[in-house]
Amino acid sequence: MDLLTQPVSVSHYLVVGAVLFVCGVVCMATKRNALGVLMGIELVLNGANLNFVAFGSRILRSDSLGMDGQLMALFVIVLAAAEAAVALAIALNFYNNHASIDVDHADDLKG
Amino acid sequence: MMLLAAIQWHTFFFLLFSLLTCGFALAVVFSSNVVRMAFFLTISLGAAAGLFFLAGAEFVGAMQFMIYVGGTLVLLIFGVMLTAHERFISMKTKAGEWVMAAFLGGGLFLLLVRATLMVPQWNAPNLQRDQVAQSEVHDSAAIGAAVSAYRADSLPSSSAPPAAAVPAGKSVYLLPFEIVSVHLLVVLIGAGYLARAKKRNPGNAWQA
Amino acid sequence: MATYTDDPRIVEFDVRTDEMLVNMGPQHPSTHGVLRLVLRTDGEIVSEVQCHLGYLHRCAEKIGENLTPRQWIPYTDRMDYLAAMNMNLGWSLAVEKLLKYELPPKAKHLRVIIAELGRIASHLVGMGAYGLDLGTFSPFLYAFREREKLLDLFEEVCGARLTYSYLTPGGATADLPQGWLQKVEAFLKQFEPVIAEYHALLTTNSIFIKRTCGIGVLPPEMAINYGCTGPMLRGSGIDHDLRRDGEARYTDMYDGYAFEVIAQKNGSYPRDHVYPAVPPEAVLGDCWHRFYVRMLEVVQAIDLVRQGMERYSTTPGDWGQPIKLSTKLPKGEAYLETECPRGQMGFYLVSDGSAIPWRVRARSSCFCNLSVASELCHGCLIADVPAIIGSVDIVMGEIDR
Amino acid sequence: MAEFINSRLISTLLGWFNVDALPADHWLGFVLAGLVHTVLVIHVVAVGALVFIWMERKVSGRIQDRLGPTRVGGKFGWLQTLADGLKLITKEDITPANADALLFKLAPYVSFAASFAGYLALPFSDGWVGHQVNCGIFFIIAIVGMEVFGVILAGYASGSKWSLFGGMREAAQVVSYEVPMGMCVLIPVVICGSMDLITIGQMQAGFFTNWILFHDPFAFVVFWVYFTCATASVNRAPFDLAEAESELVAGFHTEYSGLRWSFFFMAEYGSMFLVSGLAAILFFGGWNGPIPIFGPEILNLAYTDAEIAAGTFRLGGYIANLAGCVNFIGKAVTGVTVMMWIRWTLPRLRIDQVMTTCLKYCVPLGAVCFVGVVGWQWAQLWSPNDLHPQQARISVRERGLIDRPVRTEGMARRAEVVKKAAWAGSVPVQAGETR
Repeated sequence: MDLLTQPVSVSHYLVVGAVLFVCGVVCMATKRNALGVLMGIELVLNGANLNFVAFGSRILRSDSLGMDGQLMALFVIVLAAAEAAVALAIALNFYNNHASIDVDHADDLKG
Repeated sequence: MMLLAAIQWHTFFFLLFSLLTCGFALAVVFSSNVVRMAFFLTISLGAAAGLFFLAGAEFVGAMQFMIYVGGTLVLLIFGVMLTAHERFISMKTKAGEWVMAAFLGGGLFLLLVRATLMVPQWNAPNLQRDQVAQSEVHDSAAIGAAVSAYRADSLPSSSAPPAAAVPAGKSVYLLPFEIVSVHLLVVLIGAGYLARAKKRNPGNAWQA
Repeated sequence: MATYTDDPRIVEFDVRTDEMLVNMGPQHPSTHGVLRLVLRTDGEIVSEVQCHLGYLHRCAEKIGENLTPRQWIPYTDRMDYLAAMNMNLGWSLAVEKLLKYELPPKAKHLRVIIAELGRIASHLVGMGAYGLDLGTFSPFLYAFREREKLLDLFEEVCGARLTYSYLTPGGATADLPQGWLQKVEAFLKQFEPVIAEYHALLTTNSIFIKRTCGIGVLPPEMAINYGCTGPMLRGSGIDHDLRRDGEARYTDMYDGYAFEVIAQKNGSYPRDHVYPAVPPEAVLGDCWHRFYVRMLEVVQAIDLVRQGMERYSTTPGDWGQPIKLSTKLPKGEAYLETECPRGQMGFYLVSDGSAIPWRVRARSSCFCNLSVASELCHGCLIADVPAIIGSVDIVMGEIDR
Repeated sequence: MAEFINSRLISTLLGWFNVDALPADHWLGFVLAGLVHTVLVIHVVAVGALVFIWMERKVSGRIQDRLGPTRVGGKFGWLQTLADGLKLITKEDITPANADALLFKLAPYVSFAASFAGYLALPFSDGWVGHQVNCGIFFIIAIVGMEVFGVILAGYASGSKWSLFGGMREAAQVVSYEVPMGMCVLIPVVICGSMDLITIGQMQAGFFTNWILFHDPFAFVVFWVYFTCATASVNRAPFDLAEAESELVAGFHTEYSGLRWSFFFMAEYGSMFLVSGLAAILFFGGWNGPIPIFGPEILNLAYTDAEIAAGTFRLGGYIANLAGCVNFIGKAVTGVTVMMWIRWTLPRLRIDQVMTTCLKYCVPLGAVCFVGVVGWQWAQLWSPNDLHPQQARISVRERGLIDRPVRTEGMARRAEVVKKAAWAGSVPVQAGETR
């Protein structure tokens, strides 16, 4: 019950961010589907985002990063969208050319 | 009743949303069906938006909904459907890879959590958070201002004399914002170009 | 977005996807009964359409070889059940041709009235259902509202609302009831302004125009090659109508009637009434033109009914007693095509001298019209398939028989 | 904040029953208020859907020259939807063999939850809102876009090709229409200088001339663009391609039956009301009537700014808010009715035409209007909003950046920026002086 009666601190957010980050990394490492890898990247970015927001929050910390945290988070979200668009385009192109989205098959440049 | 009265509702909702976020993030990792993965990712990111709301970053939370959940993930699901061959929907991971990933992930997680807990200021909750003015926390106009003209949070408080204000043009996010916008535009055009299948002509094999 | 291609194999798609075989029907809201279409699609683009028929096959022709011609009349009702009167007429005329039976003149006028009213009733369904195919529900009910009145009139004549069995070899089963013509006149008077509503809701509606203009273009040569008839053929600009160009036994009925074949000749439709203008996007032979021809034929049919009523009431004589059930058919064969609402419906019978025909055959108009559908749907979008099939205006009862 | 049921009100009520031990900010009050709000908002969606489905049947009946339901529940068939609902509940809940069972079962709830969550930030009257989100309008637009998820999942998980077509169409359509819709809602935001829906509503208090619809010709045009995009984004005819019954049998909900199917319907009607309500707030003054009966001009019953700031409860103000709520619902229902009218009149567009409408017409129109409105603001051209300016509510609340003088100072945010900067003594004040 201690958990419920204590106010939230920055590290609470950081731990959640760490979970997301690690999930993303594991996802990237284990998935063979290109889109699964893409989802892992999204998770990683979101874990980082959570940290930015937590550091920038006035509620969690009185000496917070201020606006910078939120603005960084915004940039991350926008860039994640851009990244997803490009990655998806690459995946589709790969699918068109190889009739597969298994990243293990993407070995054209292997000597 | 006493117990209920002692509950920090903010913490309660934080725990609720963080459980959703982490739980579905784990579900993404352990699911092998790519459509389900996308769905779990949606819930995970949606709950993360809830965490943003709880941290007072309402604009970021709404942005997360709009761009991440409503845009990026729909795009992702689109991609899943376009490549939705039965054999690609469920792709199993080998046991050895799982073991590797477990080591890697576990180690990374321990490292991160250790680093998190090492800084005492981060562990201390902000006990004065009720004193934080509503306008200071929940105001999305400040973000707009920070992007275009000035940093509301860097302004001196009203009691102090306005001595060292932010010099004009510095620490303002107009230029990065412009760069990001142009970048986004370029990326979208590029993505559209990349995803476009080349002309298929069964008559000319070399062209196909 | 590229919607139309000459050869769908050479297309620059936005994103390449896999081909998919989709079954449209036999239980599908817009295949007008139990037609089954197998679509080969690439995303939304249809590269091939195959029609599968026979879900409503009831051996009507075989049954006709076991019944006397008058007994077979109810079976003709169930062919094109939306224009049963015209089916009755076609069969009756074919039988009369074999019998070399001379009709009293009054019977001919009666048949014109009935057949043209049947045409209106049929085109009303065609029009309403076409709206339904394009996703608007209200015109369907507006069409049925008027059709109901027409069916009331038919009910008064023969007691049935859908399968009339009214026109028979020899004339009709009964004379028109007293005061019926006045009721028809009242209906026509009320109905004429309603047509403008249909034009507003469909013909000139900009979304309707967008959905139908340039879609499913049927070139005149192709229409002839595939044996398309009726509004299909005339929608492609071919000036051909059996009521004018048919066999003497049939055109006899329309002798002296003033009507102009509804087809675009020299770039314009007949101007005997005020019709909405052809939109600039429309291409001759597209869905819009087929629909337009039907709408114009309704107006034409109103004129013909009026003329028929005038002649009927002034012509003395008998309304045409039906032939005896046991009438022996002379040895030989007869074939006759009539202009039914959906095209040229032909009936063929061979007799070995008994009262029961040795062979009965029906040439279905919709069957030939539908055969061109896969050609029209080549490279269109999925949403265009109902638009094209709807513009063919098929009745499965007639195709499968 | 003069909320519909707030903890103060509950404490006051409890006080009448001699339960006076509760302080004004007791947690029980908050929990009760939260529950009451949730139940109320759920009812807006669920009961609203019941009413709207009945209304749709009546409206379509009248449009099509028939009566619609007449019998169930005595007159007018007003219980018809309830009867239908009972039938749907008792129907067998079928999951096709090919379906992805988990996603198939979840999809309707995802759709419904998204539609329902939008009501969290939709104010029904001055201050009557589930949670006053500072970027409320942004939040609602984001949430409305979430509804597409349920549809895509349903389309995919059904294991039917028709459903898949429906899901893909919906995905493409909704994602595209979010762009012009976002542009359209930006215009009231620019005019009011706030993304808070309550602030936007308050800025339009007074006579109907204060509505943003009448701000300038561009704003007038943009409302129609917004309405088109809103119709498209909630999948109503002529943009109901995802469930086009003549092409795709029933689109994404082909395989659904019973209660799950009805959840899709509730989501659809919920979203319709949501976007109509948004239109009412953004362009038609929200809860502020064409004639301010309860405003200071006539009855002077509505809460004043000071009262709102202090959070006092006054019966007159409460009644004014109640009337505002009725007014708002009336406007939103009008919007829904117009959508029904359109649905029963027009044929359906084709998918490429829907995309063309979005990309070739709505987006450029929205962009041009956006520039036009900004220009109009900048040039301070005459606007009907100047006829009866509402002095008391013209200011931007909260931030203490009051006295936005009646249309003399361009955008409110601009004024605010200049003011704050000037007060900070750093950013050159010339930006303000040029005006």
